[in-house]
Amino acid sequence: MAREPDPRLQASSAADSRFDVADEVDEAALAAVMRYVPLGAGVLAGTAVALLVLGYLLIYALVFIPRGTVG
Amino acid sequence: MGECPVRNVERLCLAHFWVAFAAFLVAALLGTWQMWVRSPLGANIGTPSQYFLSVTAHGVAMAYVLTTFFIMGFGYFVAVTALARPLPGKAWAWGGFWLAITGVALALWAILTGKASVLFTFYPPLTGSAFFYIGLVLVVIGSWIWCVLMLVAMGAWKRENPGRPIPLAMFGTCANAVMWLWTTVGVAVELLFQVIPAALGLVQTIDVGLARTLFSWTLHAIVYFWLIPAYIAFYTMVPRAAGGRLYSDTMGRLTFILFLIYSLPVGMHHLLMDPEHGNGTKFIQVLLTAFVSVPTLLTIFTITASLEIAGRLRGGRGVFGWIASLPWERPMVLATGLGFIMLGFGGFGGLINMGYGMNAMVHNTSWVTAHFHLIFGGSVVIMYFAIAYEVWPRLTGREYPSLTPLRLQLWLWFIGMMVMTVPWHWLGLQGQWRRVANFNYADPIIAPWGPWVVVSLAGGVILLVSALLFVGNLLSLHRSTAMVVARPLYALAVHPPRRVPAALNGFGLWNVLVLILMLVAYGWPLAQFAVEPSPTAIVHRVE
Amino acid sequence: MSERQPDMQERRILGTELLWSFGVGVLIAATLSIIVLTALTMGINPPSNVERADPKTLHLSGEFAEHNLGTSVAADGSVTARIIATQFMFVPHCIAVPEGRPVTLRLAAPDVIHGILITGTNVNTMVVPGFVAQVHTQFTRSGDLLMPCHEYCGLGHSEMWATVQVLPEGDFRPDGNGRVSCAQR
Amino acid sequence: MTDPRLSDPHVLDQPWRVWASVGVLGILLFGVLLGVLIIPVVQGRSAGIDAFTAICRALGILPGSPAQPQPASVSPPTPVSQVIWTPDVLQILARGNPERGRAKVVEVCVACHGEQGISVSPDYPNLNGQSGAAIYKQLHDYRTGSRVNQLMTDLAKALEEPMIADVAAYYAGQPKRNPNPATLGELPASIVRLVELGDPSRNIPPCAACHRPGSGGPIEAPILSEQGREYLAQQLRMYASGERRNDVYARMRVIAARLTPAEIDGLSRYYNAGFR
Repeated sequence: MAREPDPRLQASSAADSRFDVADEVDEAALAAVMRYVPLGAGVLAGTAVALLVLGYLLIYALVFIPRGTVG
Repeated sequence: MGECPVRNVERLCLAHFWVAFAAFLVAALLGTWQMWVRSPLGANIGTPSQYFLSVTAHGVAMAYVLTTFFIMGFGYFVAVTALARPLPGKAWAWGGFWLAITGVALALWAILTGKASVLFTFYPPLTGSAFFYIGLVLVVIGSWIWCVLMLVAMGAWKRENPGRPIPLAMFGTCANAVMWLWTTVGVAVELLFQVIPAALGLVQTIDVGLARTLFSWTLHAIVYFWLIPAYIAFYTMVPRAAGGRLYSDTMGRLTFILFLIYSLPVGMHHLLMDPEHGNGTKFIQVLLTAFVSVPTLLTIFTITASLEIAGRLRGGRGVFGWIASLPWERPMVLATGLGFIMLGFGGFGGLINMGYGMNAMVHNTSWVTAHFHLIFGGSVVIMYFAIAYEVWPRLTGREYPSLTPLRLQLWLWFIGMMVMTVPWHWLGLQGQWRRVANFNYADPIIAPWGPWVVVSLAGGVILLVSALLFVGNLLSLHRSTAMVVARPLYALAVHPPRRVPAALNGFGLWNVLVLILMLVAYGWPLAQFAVEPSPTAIVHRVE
Repeated sequence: MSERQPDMQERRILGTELLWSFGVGVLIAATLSIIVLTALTMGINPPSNVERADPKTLHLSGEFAEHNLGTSVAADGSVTARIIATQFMFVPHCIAVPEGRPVTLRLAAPDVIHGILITGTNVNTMVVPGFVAQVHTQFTRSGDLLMPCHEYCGLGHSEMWATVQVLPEGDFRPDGNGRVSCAQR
Repeated sequence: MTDPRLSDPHVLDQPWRVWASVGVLGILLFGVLLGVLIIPVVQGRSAGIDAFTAICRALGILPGSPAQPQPASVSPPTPVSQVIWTPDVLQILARGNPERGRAKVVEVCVACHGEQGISVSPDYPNLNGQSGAAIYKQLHDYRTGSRVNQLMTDLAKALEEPMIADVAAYYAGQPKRNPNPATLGELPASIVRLVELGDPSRNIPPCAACHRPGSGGPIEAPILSEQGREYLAQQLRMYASGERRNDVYARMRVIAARLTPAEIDGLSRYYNAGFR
């Protein structure tokens, strides 16, 4: 379970109001991580969504249209 | 600090959650029974009246009771913990709760006595007992009280904190409340002016085209009313549970606003195959439906980025290294991963459903059943589980002895849902149609469906086991002794918002845009029934 | 961290979100473009026909009179099948249609909401009392297909289905007054 | 660094208001343009339909699809029953007065149908506890010749509409003699299954789906419990042969033709025993 938040962090952390409770994320580590961040998410989410739309287009052309017109 | 006001709404939230999960358990049982009866194993078991009574009860419990009570309970919890102030008008909250309970009792009595086997999406001119409809109206009125309380709490907080951005969790809850007030207009008009007068015998006929169009107004936006609590969890709980930060707070606000705008004018894509509307109005619906996928696609990117932050902070390397290093042992993180997979499959099903002419390939087949079981039954309900697991210790002051049964329950729900719904996609393309009490497996076209129906039955059984385990997990918490260590709940953004434009802190502008969208999308389709009313049909009473 | 750097990082975050939104826009455009393309070139629409017909007097009407139901070939060669969807039966029970020729199905319900789909084809429509449902299609494969009622219409809903016989071009022969009925197999 | 102008949320708002409105309304306009103008007109041109008609069809002002010609149909009506269930007919039925009905029953109907609706011979149906709408429809069909019976045709012609409602209300009020029959014992399970589940393979819906009161089935479907066994079997045979043809859209003719004689006999005994 989370140890008592380090008072030193309390000062420099982004949470400066009583609604944002401080967390154990170290700002320096966060800044380092933020140099890479959306790359992994972009590739993962991007391929997933692109696959979905590709699947949609394939089903439209290869399953829907051959079954005959509708209108 | 942020947690102390919880005592203020502890009993209120638990009451709502227990009603929701009790209805959920009964409905899960009925769902599995239906899967058995319609499979080759259950041939000639049960009669059509029993089957359609069960389908009505399964629909009402899952779509109206589980959802409305969970959302209200979760809303009260967020209003108190996110705003760190006691709930204004708590007596009204209990009033709304008991009003909704009476509504559920009325509807349940009508269903169980077989006087309301018209399914949860009512098919006028089939008309059930007036108690059924009046019961559902009371549930809706109870939820309206919740909406007002959420907006009052937001208003009070904004007066106390001028110029400050509302905490994201509360912003999402209020967006949901505003959207729900818009949403219920359609079904309220249909019930109060068409169906209830017919059920009471005041009128003998009903304009079916108008009734279906009014119901479609509610039919789609209601699924976003169910879905938004899961997205509140994605944005405000998952980043902290994974040990990271929320990638962008602005995207969270934009997502809830886009849901408010685009979920309302698209209801008529449920009527793509209806004869009472022209192709033009249907194409506008398809185009707007394409844009209702934008908030979901934004969320997938933003939450995956937030998880990437957490994964890399825990030492994940390379493009995908952060996935393995995420704390999958925590229920909220596991539920999000499984939920996103089901959201992917369910979203794919939805893409095909909205394909304008392509809807003809899948309308009212098991493909559609697979779509909404995967999205609502899958990703939304698994997040309901995760939210319940996160919120229960704060409400009961006790900690789980171990997280293993929680993870097992989430895995079982995911596996059961996939095993049940993947065959349905295949069966739907073969033409398996919906709401069938017993199939004629001797028919050469239906015979090959048999084995697949048995496979989906197996999925149904796994889901039932998971549902029982879920309620067991919550009950075990009430008995466990360990006191909870106050853990903060809501995530921090990488850049917590200091000043936010008024447009991202309130709903004035967006209500105007919703009004314009509704006028264009639903204006003519509804006005045509005033210009030239469709010939009415005789009421067929189900008692 | 100095105050200036976070603003630059915040703008970079919004930049990535905008890039993602642009990608989403491209995907949505792809999704809609195939719909618009096939609508313009092949006339693919969802079946719509805002034609009012009073369900209470449907059995007294001319078009949906009992003897006029089933498939009929008009003088100009156009094939139209008229079907009644009523509580718990399609009339006629078996509908003969040609393969590879445009066919129009016209359905009406005198009592409650029904709906049809023909397995393996794109024929699908709701049959709403008060309107005549109409589907224009072309059958691409011959054989016996199943046409169930796919919308809940009462306790007999599960037993409500009809057969559609897609006859190869040679076997689809209208009789004297242009009617075609199912081959008894 | 923070510019005071930026700190006021309303000033920050300006771009949001503009961009949001432009974006949302732009998409909406694009949708309307495509859906109601471009697609219908282009589809109409390839199907020989002028632009105005195509747009009206796309909006649902005119029937038909913008992409297909509308089939014409001209054929004479050949109704098998003139009964139309309109609100005023239902109103008349609802206002049926059993006392006035009893007076007419004693004067005319009692000879064959008995005062409590128990018929004197197997050829005449029992009417006790029968639904008002069912009685109304059969009497109306006798009057219009949709159903023929040498006795009933003249009698029905003599009854005015309100009187039909009174007679129907009277007989509907007569109690069932054996409301909950003891055992199903001697009835074969196949018959009970036919009533409750129908037979999907032969496309036969469950009898209960229409004939059980409160099933949400057709309004004119008669209540069969305690009906004469011989009368029921005879009517099913007449439907199967087509001799009786006042069932709208031939539903009973089609079902009766699919029943085997054993099933006709079994069903008649099931309902004669008083089951619902």
